[in-house]
Amino acid sequence: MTAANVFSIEDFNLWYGNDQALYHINMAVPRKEITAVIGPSGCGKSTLLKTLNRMIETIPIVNTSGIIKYNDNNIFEKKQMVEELRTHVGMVFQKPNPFPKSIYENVAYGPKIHGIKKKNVLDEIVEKSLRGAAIWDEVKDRLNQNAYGLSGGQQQRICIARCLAIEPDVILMDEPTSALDPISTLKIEELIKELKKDYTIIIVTHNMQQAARISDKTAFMLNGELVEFSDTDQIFSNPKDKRTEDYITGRFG
Amino acid sequence: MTAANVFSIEDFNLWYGNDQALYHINMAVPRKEITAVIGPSGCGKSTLLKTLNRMIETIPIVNTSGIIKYNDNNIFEKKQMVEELRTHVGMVFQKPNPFPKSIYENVAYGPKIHGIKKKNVLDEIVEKSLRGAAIWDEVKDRLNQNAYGLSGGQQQRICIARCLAIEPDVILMDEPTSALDPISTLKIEELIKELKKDYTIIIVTHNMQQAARISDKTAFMLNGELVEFSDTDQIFSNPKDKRTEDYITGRFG
Amino acid sequence: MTQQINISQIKGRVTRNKIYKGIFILAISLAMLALATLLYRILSQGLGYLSIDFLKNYPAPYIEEAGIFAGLMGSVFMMCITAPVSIILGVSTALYLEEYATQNRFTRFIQVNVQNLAGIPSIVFGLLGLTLFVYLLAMGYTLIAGALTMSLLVLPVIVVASQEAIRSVPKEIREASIAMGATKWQTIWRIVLPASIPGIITGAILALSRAIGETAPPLIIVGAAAAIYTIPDSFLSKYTVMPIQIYSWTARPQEEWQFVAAAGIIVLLAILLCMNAVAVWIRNKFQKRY
Amino acid sequence: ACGNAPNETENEEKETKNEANASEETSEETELSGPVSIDGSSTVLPIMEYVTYEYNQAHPEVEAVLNSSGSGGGFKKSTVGEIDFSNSSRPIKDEEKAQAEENGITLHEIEVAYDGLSVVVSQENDFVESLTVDQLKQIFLADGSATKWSDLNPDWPEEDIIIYSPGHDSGTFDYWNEVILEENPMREGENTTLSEDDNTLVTGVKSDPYAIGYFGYAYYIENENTLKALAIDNGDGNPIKPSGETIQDNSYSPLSRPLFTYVNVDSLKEKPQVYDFAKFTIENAGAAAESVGYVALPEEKYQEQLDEIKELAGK
Amino acid sequence: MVNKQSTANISVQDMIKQNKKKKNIGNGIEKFVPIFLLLCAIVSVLTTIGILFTLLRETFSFFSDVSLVDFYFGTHWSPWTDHFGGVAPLIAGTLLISFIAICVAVPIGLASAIYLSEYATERTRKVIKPILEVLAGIPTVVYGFFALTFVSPLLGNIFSEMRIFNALSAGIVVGIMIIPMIASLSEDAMSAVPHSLRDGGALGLGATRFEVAIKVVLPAALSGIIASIVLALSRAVGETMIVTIAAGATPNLTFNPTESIQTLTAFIVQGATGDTSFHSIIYKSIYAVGFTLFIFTLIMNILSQYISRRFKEDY
Ligand SMILES: Nc1ncnc2c1ncn2[C@@H]1O[C@H](COP(=O)(O)OP(=O)(O)OP(=O)(O)O)[C@@H](O)[C@H]1O
Ligand SMILES: Nc1ncnc2c1ncn2[C@@H]1O[C@H](COP(=O)(O)OP(=O)(O)OP(=O)(O)O)[C@@H](O)[C@H]1O
Ligand SMILES: [Mg+2]
Ligand SMILES: [Mg+2]
Ligand SMILES: O=P([O-])([O-])[O-]
Repeated sequence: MTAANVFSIEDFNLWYGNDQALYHINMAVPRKEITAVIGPSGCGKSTLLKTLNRMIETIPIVNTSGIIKYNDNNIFEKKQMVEELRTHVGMVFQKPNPFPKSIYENVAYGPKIHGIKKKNVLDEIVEKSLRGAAIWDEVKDRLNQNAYGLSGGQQQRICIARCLAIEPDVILMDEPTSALDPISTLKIEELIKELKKDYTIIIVTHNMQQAARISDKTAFMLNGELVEFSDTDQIFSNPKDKRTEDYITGRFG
Repeated sequence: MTAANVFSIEDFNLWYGNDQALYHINMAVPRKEITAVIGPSGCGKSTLLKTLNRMIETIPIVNTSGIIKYNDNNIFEKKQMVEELRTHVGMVFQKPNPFPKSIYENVAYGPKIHGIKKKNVLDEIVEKSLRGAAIWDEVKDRLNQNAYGLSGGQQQRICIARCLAIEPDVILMDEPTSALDPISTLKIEELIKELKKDYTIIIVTHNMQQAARISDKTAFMLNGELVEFSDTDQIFSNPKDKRTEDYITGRFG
Repeated sequence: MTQQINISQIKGRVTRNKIYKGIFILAISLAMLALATLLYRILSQGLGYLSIDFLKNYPAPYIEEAGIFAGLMGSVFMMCITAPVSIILGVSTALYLEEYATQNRFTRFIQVNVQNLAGIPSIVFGLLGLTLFVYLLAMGYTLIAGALTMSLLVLPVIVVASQEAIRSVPKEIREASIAMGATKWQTIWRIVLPASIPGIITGAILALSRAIGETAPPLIIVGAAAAIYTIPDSFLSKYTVMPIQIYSWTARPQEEWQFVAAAGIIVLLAILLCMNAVAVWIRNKFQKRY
Repeated sequence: ACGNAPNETENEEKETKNEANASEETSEETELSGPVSIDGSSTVLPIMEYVTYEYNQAHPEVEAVLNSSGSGGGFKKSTVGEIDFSNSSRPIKDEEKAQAEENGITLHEIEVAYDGLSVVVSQENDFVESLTVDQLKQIFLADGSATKWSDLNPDWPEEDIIIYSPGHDSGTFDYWNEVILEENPMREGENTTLSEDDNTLVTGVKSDPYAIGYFGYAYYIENENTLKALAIDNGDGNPIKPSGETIQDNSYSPLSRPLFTYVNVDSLKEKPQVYDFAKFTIENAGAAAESVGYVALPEEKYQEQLDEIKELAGK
Repeated sequence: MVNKQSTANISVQDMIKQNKKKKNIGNGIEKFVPIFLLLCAIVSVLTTIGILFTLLRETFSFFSDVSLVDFYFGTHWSPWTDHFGGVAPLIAGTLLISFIAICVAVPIGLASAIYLSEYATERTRKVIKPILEVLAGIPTVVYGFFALTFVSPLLGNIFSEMRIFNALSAGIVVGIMIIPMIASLSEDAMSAVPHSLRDGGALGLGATRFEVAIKVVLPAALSGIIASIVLALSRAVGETMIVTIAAGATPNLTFNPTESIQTLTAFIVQGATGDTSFHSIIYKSIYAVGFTLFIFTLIMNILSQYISRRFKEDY
């Protein structure tokens, strides 16, 4: 349980049907740090992220090879319960996807399915999580309204709050701020840095500034390959791979 | 037809049911320039944009007051055909929304409903539009595949291509690049600047740098009000309103 | 190449849109007109014969004493069995097919089978009920045998409607739930089912309307009575249902009985309306448009 | 159950048709309870519904249940002992009798009323008043010679005869098949319409001046103002119209027929409520028949049958 | 304040862990549910097996008396004169009724669905949809008499050749009855098409509502629409009371809608509720006809499955 790396990915390949989307990924995600995944559209960032909590398995045509260890256990092993994995590895998606329920129910959903029923405990968790997602003030007076009445940015922050509510070990975020305005983005970025104290965060982003601002490590992907993975400072100041450099300096494509 | 302003908005108010979302908007959108609309999440940017081609009317609870003139004609007048308006005023949305059809059919849809049937003309339009949206190279070999198999960023670029295909007067863009990687974003930004020669563009963005980079005019909105609207240079260098300044310098919220 | 789109063409399209809208309104008005005509005929014939006594009385050979109480209670009790049985079976089947079954031959077989069942005429279900429930399971000509026959009869409609409803729940919100560590069943129970309730209810109401309003023939075969002077007090009671009473009134030679039948139909429609009202209420309460 | 007494007297006053002996018997046996099941012919249903209703008023403790699955359906159940009474619009068939014997069941026949099959045309038909049995055969037999009215009588219009007949699966057709068709095939095709529902036959005949049809007397009586019943000449040159009298005294021949109910003899012996119900049926069948549009048997006929079942039940 | 402490001390994950330990029931449910659901799904299979068993038992014994070739390829159906040569007239009757019904119901039903989902305001939709659904619940007996006493005479004014019992009025009324199935279920399928598709894509490009409906919504909802039509068609094929009352009981091999016909279902009702003794070959023939109907619907459904799979669009 005390391995330095939360995830270690070893020679991982992934296919959608016959199309290979990930090639020989080797990567170790350090504990309690922020790892950013960058790369051009379609390079496989989302695919990699969804593999880490085995969400990718909801697509039936997917095939994989290789090993991904979470705390030293291969997540693909039989005895590993996928629900437990997902309790520890939370996720925030690219498109806001609140449930067609009230704001309160959206956030309380996670704790509820995991057996927390006491009203006052739930109330507290909901408030805390909504505050954490920087949306408490906007919605505190309408917690019982349907989440679909909110704007895109508000919806996304509800989704982040929903994820925070179960206090996972690792939080996977797939372009979580792409629908947010700068102020909310800033708040979320601060929050992410805050959360780093207790949690490991892996964030996919198309925004290199964001990656540079908040992450400790950065992975650069291209066409399904992991081109370079090292300290963020190094990637942005002194990339080893020519392709990384080209991408970062915008000379690319 | 030769008015200097494409749109002039006069004392415009909008309600969702009983909640007012836009307050006394007055604004004149200049022809063949790029107008950016910025502001925090939920301030009414999308609402304002959707009003300009009357897409807002698809939400039944919406009520409006005030006048919006497109080329000197009030768009809310009876004789104004909404379909005609929308042919002239195209739109690209925040969330990618391709049809569940092939890539080719997605782009050819607009020209087809407007009566263009010749295969070779359509082929040409499709290629040109896809190139314009910086996605031609990625999809040229699979034009007949379903657009849903693409990644989010690719889908959004298909939607942009779809809009370009009918060559409208005005293109409304609601955070069109929020799902794109920087390279595609850059391409789109360049494209937008290119399009400016012939078209008027109104772009909602949460990215102030983007607004600063590409737009001629910038509107700053807050809580449903238009706080300030003037030349982009001036807004970013010398805003008149305290709130604009706070927002731009990030002191805000 | 620029602007091959001209205004006159748009005008034509807009006009076409208007014409079609007119056609659509005409179509729906036709359907409403048929309904109105039907209702007018029934109401004008039956209202005069409707009274509290008509609701309270058992069948009788005299028009002024005849009532629908036995049929009314029989139908209600039958619904109390048929509705839960068929909805539980139907929604479960739909869930299995949509959520659990892998796409193999067996699944496709069940699917074809369900759709095929929907097409089998009610009378054949009557023959099945007679063989299976009345004789093989030795239930005799009882309420439970009739209700179970009805459940099987409406089952396929509920399955097909529920499947459609379940299928239309967006996959994004499913993913969101699964990513929280919710198990498959939790996701189904808390997210998928609530989101598909409007569709399921629509299907169930259509199906149960059929069960309550139609199908005198299969119930005659499984032994619903033409005249009875008790109401069911257990699953194994003898029973009758409204359509059978109504049908037996329409077969009488005296014209006035047709009006009594119309009064019975009004009661039946009233119950139907109540069921629909409940359905509408549920649908409006839960309906979300994504 | 003693509390029923006042109800009964009330009933009796209202229903003067209920003979005195009925109330006398019922008050003797106030302890009656248990089920009585009746099934069978839809033709006999109205009579039995009347009887069951009146019986229920007198003995609410007895659970009488009346079904209607056709004469054949009734025998299907009675020959295996599922029901106590099996109504029928035709006499029991030999194979049904055999089936009953095989199961050790004896069915006792009770005649409850007469029905006169009425041959009818529309009131708009102004040329035909009576037909002979031979003419009916010409019309209805598959190889009969009359397809136009003029084929029967040159004075009549040269129009197709449109036939409306009960479906082949009814007791009514069965009787017609026996006495008119004599088991020969009936005319079929273009100008023949069959329906199981007598009211729909009424609708068919009354709307067409060149139509002819037949069905139970009750349906004719109820539609007297739109239908015209033909007088039937059974070969003696004396056409008779159907009426209560002509049916009861059997001068409306050969188309008047008896209606039956068959009681399970074991039930009759072992279940007091079945015996009581059978007795009540015979006592009230006449009134029931008149009230729903059929014709009562002569009084002595009911008395005879009452004696028969008393004997059978050993009382 | 006290609450604050409680979460400060115990993290949510700890609570989750505790709850996990407390109940392994959750696991049980997860294993039990699919099995339960599978069992429910199997009920429908068992129902089919039951029906097949019920039908085949008598069908086999029927075909030991009647030649299979005659039954399916002959053209003369007259069971009461022992002509079992050819079920074709019944199939023709069924096809005719279904065809007419679909011609009425598909255009009206689909048009109504499009109107409700694409044009009508939320308010109108909420009022009209349930009203239409009332149509689905009206007892078919009522529809039957509506066809016979209202539609038939009405059409009689138009077609002089029209018989009072005819395929046309029965077919039209069956069509009216299935309108709500198509309208309501298709509307559900259409409104399930995501709003972003019509707003975003189509309307935003200047398409009219009609173009959006036809080119975007209809294709996207096609599988649901086809399912609703098949359901409705099945109901039309299986409809019993309306055709029994209004279409007559004449097995004619004709596609002339003004003629009286008989459908497969109407024959089964006639045979099953009527007077026939259940040893007879007629009685067995209803099972053979039932089996034919079963095969009929099976072929139809396999066809529709194929169609609906071909047109399915994912969104
Ligand atoms: N469900 C799927 N079926 C088939 N192919 C898919 C599927 N999802 C993604 N792909 C393909 O896999 C590749 C990687 O997709 P992915 O969504 O991981 O890219 P991404 O890096 O997240 O892009 P973006 O920044 O646009 O979200 C793309 O080429 C895409 O077309
Ligand atoms: N369909 C709707 N019904 C009711 N209220 C709505 C609806 N859509 C938006 N609103 C409300 O109107 C306000 C403005 O929303 P709008 O979507 O225009 O904001 P925005 O500036 O585009 O935000 P974002 O940057 O998050 O997209 C918000 O408070 C939102 O809650
Ligand atoms: Mg992605
Ligand atoms: Mg917006
Ligand atoms: O029901 P019946 O046997 O008298 O036709």
